[in-house]
This record gives sequence, structure tokens and C-alpha cells, in this order.
Amino acid sequence: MSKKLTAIAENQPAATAPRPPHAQAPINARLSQEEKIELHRKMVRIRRFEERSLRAYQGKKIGGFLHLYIGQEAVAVGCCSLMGKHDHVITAYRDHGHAIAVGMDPKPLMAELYGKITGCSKGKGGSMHYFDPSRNFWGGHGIVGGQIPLGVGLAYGVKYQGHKGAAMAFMGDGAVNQGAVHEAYNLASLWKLPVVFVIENNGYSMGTSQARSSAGQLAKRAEGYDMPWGQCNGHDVYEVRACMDKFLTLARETNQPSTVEIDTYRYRGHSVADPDNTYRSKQEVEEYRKTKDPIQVFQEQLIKEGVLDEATIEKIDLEARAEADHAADFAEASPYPTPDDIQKDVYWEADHPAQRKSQGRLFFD
Amino acid sequence: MSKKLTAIAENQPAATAPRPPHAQAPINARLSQEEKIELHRKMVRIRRFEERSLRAYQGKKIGGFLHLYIGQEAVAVGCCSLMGKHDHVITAYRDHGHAIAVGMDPKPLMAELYGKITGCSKGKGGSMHYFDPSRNFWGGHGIVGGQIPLGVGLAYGVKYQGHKGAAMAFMGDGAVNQGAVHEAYNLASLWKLPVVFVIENNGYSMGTSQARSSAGQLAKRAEGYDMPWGQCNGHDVYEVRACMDKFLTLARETNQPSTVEIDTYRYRGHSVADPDNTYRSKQEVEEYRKTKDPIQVFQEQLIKEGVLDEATIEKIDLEARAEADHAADFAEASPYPTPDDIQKDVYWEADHPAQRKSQGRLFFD
Amino acid sequence: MPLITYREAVRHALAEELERDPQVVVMGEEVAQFNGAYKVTEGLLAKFGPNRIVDTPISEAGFIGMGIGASMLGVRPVMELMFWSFYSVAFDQILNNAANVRYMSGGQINCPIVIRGPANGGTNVGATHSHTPENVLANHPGIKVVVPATAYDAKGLLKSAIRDNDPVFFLENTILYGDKGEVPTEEYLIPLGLADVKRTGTDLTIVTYGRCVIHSLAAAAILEQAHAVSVEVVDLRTIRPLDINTVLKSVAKNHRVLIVEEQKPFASVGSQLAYMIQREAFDELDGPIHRLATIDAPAMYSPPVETEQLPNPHRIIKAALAAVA
Amino acid sequence: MPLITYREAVRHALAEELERDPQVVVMGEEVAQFNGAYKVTEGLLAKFGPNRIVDTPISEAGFIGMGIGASMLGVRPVMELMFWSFYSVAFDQILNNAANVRYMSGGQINCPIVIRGPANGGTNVGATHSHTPENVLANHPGIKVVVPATAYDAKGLLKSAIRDNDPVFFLENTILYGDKGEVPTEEYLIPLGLADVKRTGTDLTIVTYGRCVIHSLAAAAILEQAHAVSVEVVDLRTIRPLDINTVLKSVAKNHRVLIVEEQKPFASVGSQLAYMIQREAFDELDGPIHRLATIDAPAMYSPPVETEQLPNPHRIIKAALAAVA
Ligand SMILES: Cc1ncc(C[n+]2csc(CCOP(=O)(O)OP(=O)(O)O)c2C)c(N)n1
Ligand SMILES: Cc1ncc(C[n+]2csc(CCOP(=O)(O)OP(=O)(O)O)c2C)c(N)n1
Ligand SMILES: [Mg+2]
Ligand SMILES: [Mg+2]
Repeated sequence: MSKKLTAIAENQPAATAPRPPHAQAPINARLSQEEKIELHRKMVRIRRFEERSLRAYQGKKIGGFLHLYIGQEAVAVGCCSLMGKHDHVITAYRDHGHAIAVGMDPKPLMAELYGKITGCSKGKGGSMHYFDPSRNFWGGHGIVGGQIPLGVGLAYGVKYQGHKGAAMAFMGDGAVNQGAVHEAYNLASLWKLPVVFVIENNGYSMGTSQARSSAGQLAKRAEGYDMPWGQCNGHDVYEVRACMDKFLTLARETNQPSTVEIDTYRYRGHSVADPDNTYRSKQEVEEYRKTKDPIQVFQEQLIKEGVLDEATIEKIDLEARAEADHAADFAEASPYPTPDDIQKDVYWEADHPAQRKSQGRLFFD
Repeated sequence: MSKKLTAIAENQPAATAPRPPHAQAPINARLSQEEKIELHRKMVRIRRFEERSLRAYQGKKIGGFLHLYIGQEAVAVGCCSLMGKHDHVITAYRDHGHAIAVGMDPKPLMAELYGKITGCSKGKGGSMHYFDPSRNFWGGHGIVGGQIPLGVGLAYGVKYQGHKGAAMAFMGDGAVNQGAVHEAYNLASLWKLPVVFVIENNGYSMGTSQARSSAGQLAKRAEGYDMPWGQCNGHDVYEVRACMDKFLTLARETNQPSTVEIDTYRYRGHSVADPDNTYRSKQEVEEYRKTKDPIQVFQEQLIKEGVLDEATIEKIDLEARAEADHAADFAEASPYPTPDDIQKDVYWEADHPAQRKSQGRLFFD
Repeated sequence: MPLITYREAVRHALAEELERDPQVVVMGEEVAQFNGAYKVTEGLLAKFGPNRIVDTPISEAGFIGMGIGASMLGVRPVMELMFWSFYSVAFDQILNNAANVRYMSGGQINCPIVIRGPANGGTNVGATHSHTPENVLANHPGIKVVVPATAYDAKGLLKSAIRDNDPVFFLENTILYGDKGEVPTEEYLIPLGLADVKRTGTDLTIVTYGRCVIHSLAAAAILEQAHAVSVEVVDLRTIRPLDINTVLKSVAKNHRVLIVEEQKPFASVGSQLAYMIQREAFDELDGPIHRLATIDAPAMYSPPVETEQLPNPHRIIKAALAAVA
Repeated sequence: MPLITYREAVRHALAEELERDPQVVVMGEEVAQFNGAYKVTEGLLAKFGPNRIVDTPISEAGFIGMGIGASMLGVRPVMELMFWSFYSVAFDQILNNAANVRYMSGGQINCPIVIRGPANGGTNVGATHSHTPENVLANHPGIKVVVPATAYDAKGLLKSAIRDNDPVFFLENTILYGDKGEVPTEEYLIPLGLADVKRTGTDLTIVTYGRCVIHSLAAAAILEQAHAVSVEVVDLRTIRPLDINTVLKSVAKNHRVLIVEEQKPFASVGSQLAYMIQREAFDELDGPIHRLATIDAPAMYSPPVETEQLPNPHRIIKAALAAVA
């Protein structure tokens, strides 16, 4: 069992002076009450969406894989809440949280799971492949680590096109051992590209604990590329924001890339297919649920701050449940794509026949 | 210009006490006079072999690439002189030095360059693909970084089969940015495999200086995988041996892998095709030739030690030149493979028809 | 003969070869403690211990390259790719190192490595997870490619693959893992490169392999009953080496050919078969060779549509009727 | 029209497009300061500066993936692979990300990236450096594949490739870089997917592309003179999209077909052509489609033998005579 139960927050470039509570970090202190509630609401909406999707999966409405983000909500919500106009996000297959965090509507997200034409990817991508370029959300990628060079490319694009912005390239703790990640680190650091590599360390890659998959401390590998790095507690959305704000600012202001490891946990199996009984104990999961649940932690914080009360909490929860149900109804009522749709969205040119300049056959049989 | 002109020798796992001269390191102190001369002779033989091969290339006897090792001889000779029965070597395309260092006969090496059937790889591999498994030499590989996982596999094999030995996996300074290298580092460290990753840092990958290709210090990346690492001066064969002995012993005795960066320099272009005029100055090359030539440096050392005198030096040199000439004559006189040879050495089964167990066509037209 | 699943057949082959030869090791992501992502290796860790059954990090290029290196020393690694689709990140190791090292060394080296795992569409896992790379693999001389369709074939062929002295790429199928078939209790081997006529018939030869064998047999039954078309189904079982003789014999008998393959059409295994058949049996053909492949696009997620994208009995029947028309 | 080399033609295409569109960047190993490993990009750094002409580390997966990511934002990267053979280490980025991201996003994204570099044997660089992956690339829907044989075609096609909104893989040839051809000074574009009949003839259709076009033309001249065989040479120029109509038109005229390709035979571009021709022009064929490919083995180093391993005029003549026999 490799997972450190006590989260630490060592941010390399920071001074070592005692840190103020994360609620008082400027990026959090300046939040309005409604903005704070919105952070909470987003986490609740993600959770309810996924719980609903799990029921749909069990009801055989959904095919393929379903990788739930439950337990990790503070990471996506905290990170994406910091996004400005020229900030971009790319992640792996565990992407529902990021999609909702960047502001996607749950209806097309649920419809995508159902494989419907009204899905955000027209039923072509499924759970692992949510996309919304209009919200600077570049997916949802299935090959472990494969999205990381693309994330560096987003940073390259931002810089090349003269914008002030940063890309966040999310990956899991298992993904750090892919070669493409290492090549991306070197490129980003060598060329000073505004990207923050975010390792969502939930302690396991499928059934393999961090200790069984990775030598050394994950984020610290950044040092080998002369990159600053940080680590923070991903159960506290304030802490995620405080930590990420620093590194995002570094990227936006100075094009300095970095790596941030965020400690988090998934309550569910790796995917719905994972029986989840060979690699961790029930107690471990329970311990996290009871003491570190990101929604619970933040809810208590906001109650303490006087921002939330029981009635509002209840209302937010009911709305989130209703939203998830509506999304499922929408998905259910939507039509499937037809076989005619199979060969759409393959080539830009085929999809824009009036503007096609090439000739010859694009498709074969 | 990234190349540090002053070589340093910081061996991480070592204590920081002042180091004795490398000649006095036990691994060197215990050498007999003849063994010392043999180190010198090997370097000279490599140099003369390569000079002869260059003339053959210019005489259009050799096709494809020719990557000369001239200037780097102390690295291969120093490292390979430490090999025991269960130690293995694998390297990249700049492999002539390693081949001679492990004891291969220059005749089949030259014949390989000439594309003759008497070549060490029957004319199938060429300059980049020398092999001699009987001497634990596993090539000669053309894809930058691609040999490194194989090197870890050799270490795995040694350990799995219960031997006490180590693999040396050589790569250039440009190769460290390949994903496969990073994956190999992690595997070796995680599983404690007896491999020493040797970075022959000659300052350039083709026309790209280290500073333009790599963020951070090369060998130091090992820290990210909890691996010890070292760096040493590759112009002094004693120092190479002293440094490598430590890490090889670590691997053989404790299965602890490591990374060693050896500072060296190539006098010639990246390959014979490199005009070598866009990325470094003539003075830089001259400076190395004059002050750091590994043969010169060691020759002076051995004269100082009273091991070598001018007459012996002259004799060794003449023998080496003659050997290279004989190799060229051998190559010249040897026959080419024929088109019938094209489909040999593809499948073990096709080469051993009496033992073939599969059926059907192995080859297509 | 006992009925066991395709999954069990693969597992038994592994267990028997692990038992027989101490140089055999099984490696891959989640093969040990987790019992395999698709439970193929279930129980092997308990039986053979962590020295023989090894979990790897998610580093396909690294661990497959490592396996190739170890195989040069005589270890016989059987590497699991959780999906063959992930060959994309290990392509260089697989198709430069494993395929070429023997040649480049002038025959001094051989790599007795097996790489196995599922390679199929039809499980709604999208474009990156649904590759069927047998054509790309078999394009490279130096390697062998096996695609078994039944439990019996899977076991007999995998045992041969593990004993083979060349690199063998063994492509299984997640959808077939649960299919049961008769498998003898006594040991048997099936040689690589031997096709199997899974059904005899007189009007049309279907050449196929992998899961499409099952689809073709289903289609053949309906074609017989509902359309009075008698179909012979030739299961290649191995793509390289290729038993073209069995194919040509069937063509010479039936004169009409339909190739069925779960492959993207361009430069597929079927393309190769079509070239060979027309080249070597031109005068036996009463009409052009037909082919039914995956509808040419990346793999679609949407479950009901993916079914239509792939060959299936209904599409095969249509194609067969066109081929005999 | 001025005579310029294939190398210059590629360079001019790059320069013109860099001039025209500030989103175009050229990247790759040694493309800038070193002026290109094969000097294709010579002078571009001096002209366009380090922001547009960018040297990369040896990290093909990293920098090509980066280019794909940047292309999603509208940058138009033209990435040089020093050899196309090195696609082996970037396979996942090229054939999962570039080829699939449009599909998986339901058409929300397109990747206007060009990957270019030489892909050929014949220079004695051995098995790992001599891949001709047009079949493997073209197998994947979502991408385009271009293989020009002449300076004129290289320039006109590369300009079209850079303006294309889909990923285009452009395969050049180190041996052709020095070949001169007439190229107009005024701007021109050649559409992708348009074949070119490089020589007309009446007895045999040779379908080919890349350097084999040059070999086939040489062979055709000898076949005409020495054997009185009149050969038509169809240069595909683009593999995907494929101008099969021009091929079929020639087949309908000549009834005898020889496919010539520098490809390993199994599941090659030629296999695909053979399937299509026999399927769509069966009744036009007076005999089986013949094919001449690379002799099936990893690429041999030995210079004189490698020449025999590849298609060459002498081998083509022999194959052509067999095809018309
Ligand atoms: C290249 C590749 N190898 C293997 C897989 C199968 N796989 C999917 S997710 C996963 C575990 C990844 O773990 P981690 O990176 O920690 O992310 P998490 O699932 O914990 O979010 C594996 C092995 C894959 N999709 N791609
Ligand atoms: C994957 C791959 N990319 C590019 C090349 C082309 N190439 C061959 S050697 C080389 C430079 C390597 O430099 P380095 O690793 O420092 O080794 P050195 O040549 O200095 O010995 C390059 C770019 C290759 N062979 N393989
Ligand atoms: Mg994880
Ligand atoms: Mg170097």
C-alpha cells in the first residue's frame, strides 16, 4: 500500500515559511460567496452525474468502459475554476469531472455515454472521449499518457499565437511511466512552454499501487528537467486552487512549465468492470470516504465560513440529482446514430464537400 | 556551445572525501603491465581501424552511414575491459569501438562495412549493426534509444537465470530524450535489475548541442527514479574504469542499477556525411585533440609509469595499422552475399528446416 | 471432451508451458495480483509465484523491449498487452527490435518471445482501443502472427507459439473469451501455419479468421437454410506463416470467394489474400473475389452502430449472396 | 521551365507556404541550424527565423504529438521526420491522435498537420532505417498519404498538403532528392488524390508510385525497344485518397496489369490495388494481376544485394514480360 494517508503540500518554488490556511490564499480569499457555492455545486453535480451514469451502466444503457471520478472532484473543479480565456485542458479517459468542471452541459455528456447522436461527440467517443473545444477542453483520451504531448502542443499554440495562457495536461499516477510523458517534459522545459502537468495521484493505476509501478517520487521527476514542481492535497478544493494558481501564473506570466502532483483518491474501482478486491482494503476506501471526501470537506469549510447552510446544501443536491436525471432522460429519448453516420467526422474534407480540394476515394470497402 | 570543457567527476553514491588519482584506484592499481598496454593497444587498434574504414568509405567501398568513434575510445575500452563472464554490452550505431573493445576480430568487422558475406553480420547489418553474442555483445542498434530496453532485458535475463553479472546499456547524449529510455530507467530501478546506463556525452546529437536538446543535467535524471548516478571524464581510461567499476560492482553485487554520464568528444562529424561546419568551431575540435585525446592522455600516463616507451608505442601503432590494412584486404577479397541470401536469417525456423514445426508460407512475393 | 472457455484454454496453455519450461515467464500489466484485466491469467500468480508471473508498470515500450532483450538470452517471455491496441506505444520495440534483430545480426540471435492479448472491436471502447493490427504485424518478415477463433485452437496454437524460436504475436479476442468449446484433457499442439476448414460447402468459399469465423459459421447456417447456398468456411488461424494451399484448394472447388475480416479495408489481410488468390488461382475464379471488412472509419463507440460497423452475420449473408450472384 | 531538384522543389513549397501563412511552422530534428539532415530545409532558418523553423530534440513522439496539439489550435505545423522509419517511436501519436481525434470528438476538431520526410530503401542503411510505411499509414482512415516521384509533383502536392485541413503524411525519397525536373516559376498546386499517367502504352498497365515510377519508366523504354511491349505507367502520386478511376481506365484499355511497389509484400499498397482492380474490373483482366515488390525480408545492408532486393528496372522488365506472357 503506497498511498500516503497524510497528504503533504511541498511546493518546490515556494519559500519554506509557514503557510496560511488555504482559504486565505489570495486566489480563494477573493472569491465571492456565490463563487464559493459554485465550486461546491460543481463537485456535487459531478458526483450526482456519475452516480446516475453508474445506474445507467448497470441498467445496460452504456457500453464499453465507465471510469468514475467519484472522490476526485476537487481536483478538476479546483483546477478548472482557475481557467481564463486562453487556458486549456486535456486529460485522460477519466474525464467526466473535467468536462463538467469546464462547463459542459450534462445532457450531451450523458447522451454520449448512451451512444446517442446528441452526445457531445455524437456517440463516436463514449465515456473516454468527451471534447468541447469551445470551452478549451480537448478531451478525454484513452491511451495512457498519449494526451500529454498534445497538451504541450496546446501550450505551444498559445505561446506561438501570442496569447497569455496556459495548458493543463492531466494524467494519472500510472501514466507518468509512459515514454511520451518524459519526452513532453523535456520539450516543455527546454522550450519554456506554458503548460502545467497535473498528476492526479489516486494511488493506483488499475490494480497497481504507486509503489509497484513507479520508482521515486512522481512529481519530483520534474527536477530532472529543471522544472519546478509541487504537490498538494487534492481533497481540499481551496488547496488545489492555491497550489495550481501559483503554477498557472508562473506559466502564463513567464512561460515556465511545471509539474504538480495532486493527492486524491477514487472510491470506485478503476472502471465499472473492476471487482476492486485484490489490491486495496475496504477499510482504506472507507477511511477516505469518511475523512477526506472533497465534497464533505468543502461543505464543512463553507458551513464554517457561513457561506452554506443545510437548506442550500439540500437544494444544491436536489438540483444536481434532478439535473442528472434529466440528462438521463434526454439521453434515453435521443436517437442513436445510424450506420450512415459511421463515415462522417473522419475527414474535414469529406464533411465539407463544397470546400473539398482533393480528389479520389477517401474511403474503401 | 554546451559542452563543459572542464570535465568533472561527481559520483553520487561516493563519499565526498578527496579522491586519489584514478591510476591508484584498486581496479587500476591491480593491472599488470601487459594489461595496461592492452588497454592502450585496444584504443589504438580502434582508432586505426576507423581511420582505415574512413578511407574505404571515401573510396566508395562502404555504403550507408559510417559513424566514427574517434576521440571516444577510452569509453568503450575502459568499460568493456571490466567485463566478466556474465556482463553484457549493448549500444547504438556508433559501435565499432565497442565491438573491438569486447574482442571482436577486425576482419569480419571491416568485411561487414564492405557488405560482404564474411562480415560479422553477413553483410546484413552494416556499420550500425555489429553483433557478437559469443562475446556478450548485443549490437549495434540504429533507432536512437531503442536499444536501452533491450539492455534492461539483458539485465533481467542475467538476474532471472541466476548469474552474477551486469549489463551496460550505452547511449548518446541525444538519446536520453527518447521515451523508451525513461521507461527503461523506471523498470530497472523498480525491479532492481543489474544494468548500468552509460551516457556517452560527446556534447552533440548530430548538429544539436546538449543545451539545445536537453533540459537539466543528463545523468541527474536518474534521481527521479531513485537511482544512483555518476559522471566522469571519458578522456582518461583509468577514470572510466574507476568510475564504472564502482557502478558495475553495485549492479553485480546488489542488483542496483545506475546511470553514468561519461564526458567525451568526437573529432569527426556525426557521420561521414556530416559537413560539420554549422554547430561547432574548428578550435573546439582542435582543443580536444590537443589536450584530451584519450590515446595521448593514456600514452603519457603509461610513459610516466614506465610501462610504455617510444619503441613499444611505435610497434603497437604499426601493428594496429597493419591489422586495419589486413582487415581491409580481407574485406576486399571476400565475396558479396547473393540475392539468395536475402531471405536467410529472417526466421530461425526457416534457417533450421529440419527442426521446423510450423507449416505454410513464411515469405511472400 | 470437457467444455472450457477460450479464456481458460489460453490460461491452461500458459500454465502447462510454465510448468514444462522454467524459462517461460508471463508478464504484463495486471497479469499477476489483479489476475489479469480480462482474467486470462487468473490464479497463475498463486500457482507460479511472483518470479514467473510479473506485473509491469504502464510502459509497453519498456517492458516489451525488456522481454525482447531477455529472450535474446534464452528467457521465453510471454508478454500480455492488455489490448493489442497498445502496440502503438511499443511499435518500435515490436517491429524494429523483435522483427529485425535476427536479420541485422546475420542470424546470430533469435527472439523466442510471445506477445499476446486481445485485438478486436465490438466492445464499444472506441477508436484507440479497437485496433486489429494483424495486417501491420504480418507485413514485417521475421515475425509470426496467430489469430485463433476457438478455445481448442487457442490452446493448441499458444503452446506452439511459446515453443517457437521466432517472435510470435498472438491475437486473442475479448468477445470470444467467454465462448466455450471442447478441449481435450491430454496435451496437444497445433502447428502454426495450418488453416482449418471449419465447415465444408460447395457454392462459396469464405476465407476468414478470428471472431469472423464464428460470424461466418452463423451466416453459413442461415445461407444454407434460407438461401440454399452451401458455404465452406476456411479459418486461417495463422496469418503468418500462411496456409494458402488450403485456401486455394477450396477456391479450386467452389470458384467463388468471399473474404471476411474484422480489419480496416486498406491494405488489410484480406487485400493480401485477394492478391494471392487471383494470382495463383485466376482461372478458378468465376467472378471477382469479394470482401467484407469493417466499415472504413475509426471504431465508433455507439454500441448498436459499432455492431453494424463490424462484420456480422447479417452483413456476411448480404455479402455472400452478392458474391454468388 | 527551370530545372530544379526534387529537394529544391520541396524546399520551395515550404518557403512559399511559410511566406503565405504565418501559422505554418517547420519543425524537426536538424531542420534549422544544421540545414536539414538531407538539406531539404537549407536556408529556411536564415530566411524565416527560429520562431518558424525549429530544431527539436530526438523525441519523435513528443514533438509530433506537440505538433498535433498545436494544430488543434490552428497552428499548421510541417514536421520533418529525418526518416519516416522513425514513425516507429511516434506511432501512437501519428495513428491514434492525428488519425482519430476528429472522429472521437464527433468532428469538433481537425488537425492540419503535415508530417514529411524520406521513406525509402536503397541507401544501405539497414532494416530499421528503410521502412516504407505508406500501407500502414493509409490503412488508417482520417489521414492522407502522398508519395511524389518527381520534383514537379513534390512541389505541387506539398503545397496542397500544407493547405489541407486533415493530417497529411508526405513521403519523400532520399534517392530522388537530387533528381532534377522542370518546375514552373509561377505558383501551382496539384490536388491530392489525382493520379498521373506518366507514360501511355497499350499492352500493359504498370501501376506504381514513388521511386518505382522512375524505375518503371526506365523499364518501359527498354520494354518498348527491346521487347516490343508497350507499357502505360500510372503514377498514383497519392495513396489516400486514391485515384482508382485513372487506374481502372488504364486497365480497361490494356487488360494486363503489373503493380510495382517498393513495399514489403504482405498487406501492401499493391495488395490493396490488386483487390480493387480485380473487384472492379474483373472482366477487363486477361490474366492475373502481377505484382513486383521488395523481396520479402528486412532491408539488407550489403549495397549490391540491396539493389536486387528492391524493385529495379531489370526486375521490372522480367516481371512485365511475365505479366504479358
Ligand atoms: C498505453 C496504455 N496502456 C494501458 C492502458 C490500459 N489502462 C487504462 S487506464 C490504466 C491505468 C491508469 O492509471 P492512472 O494513470 O493512475 O490513472 P487512473 O485510472 O488512476 O485515473 C491502464 C493500465 C491504456 N489505456 N493505454
Ligand atoms: C528515433 C531516431 N530518431 C532519429 C534518428 C537519427 N539520428 C541518428 S543518430 C542521431 C543523433 C544521436 O546523438 P547522440 O545520442 O548524442 O549520439 P552520438 O551520435 O553523439 O553518438 C540522430 C538524430 C534515429 N536514428 N532514430
Ligand atoms: Mg491512478
Ligand atoms: Mg552525442
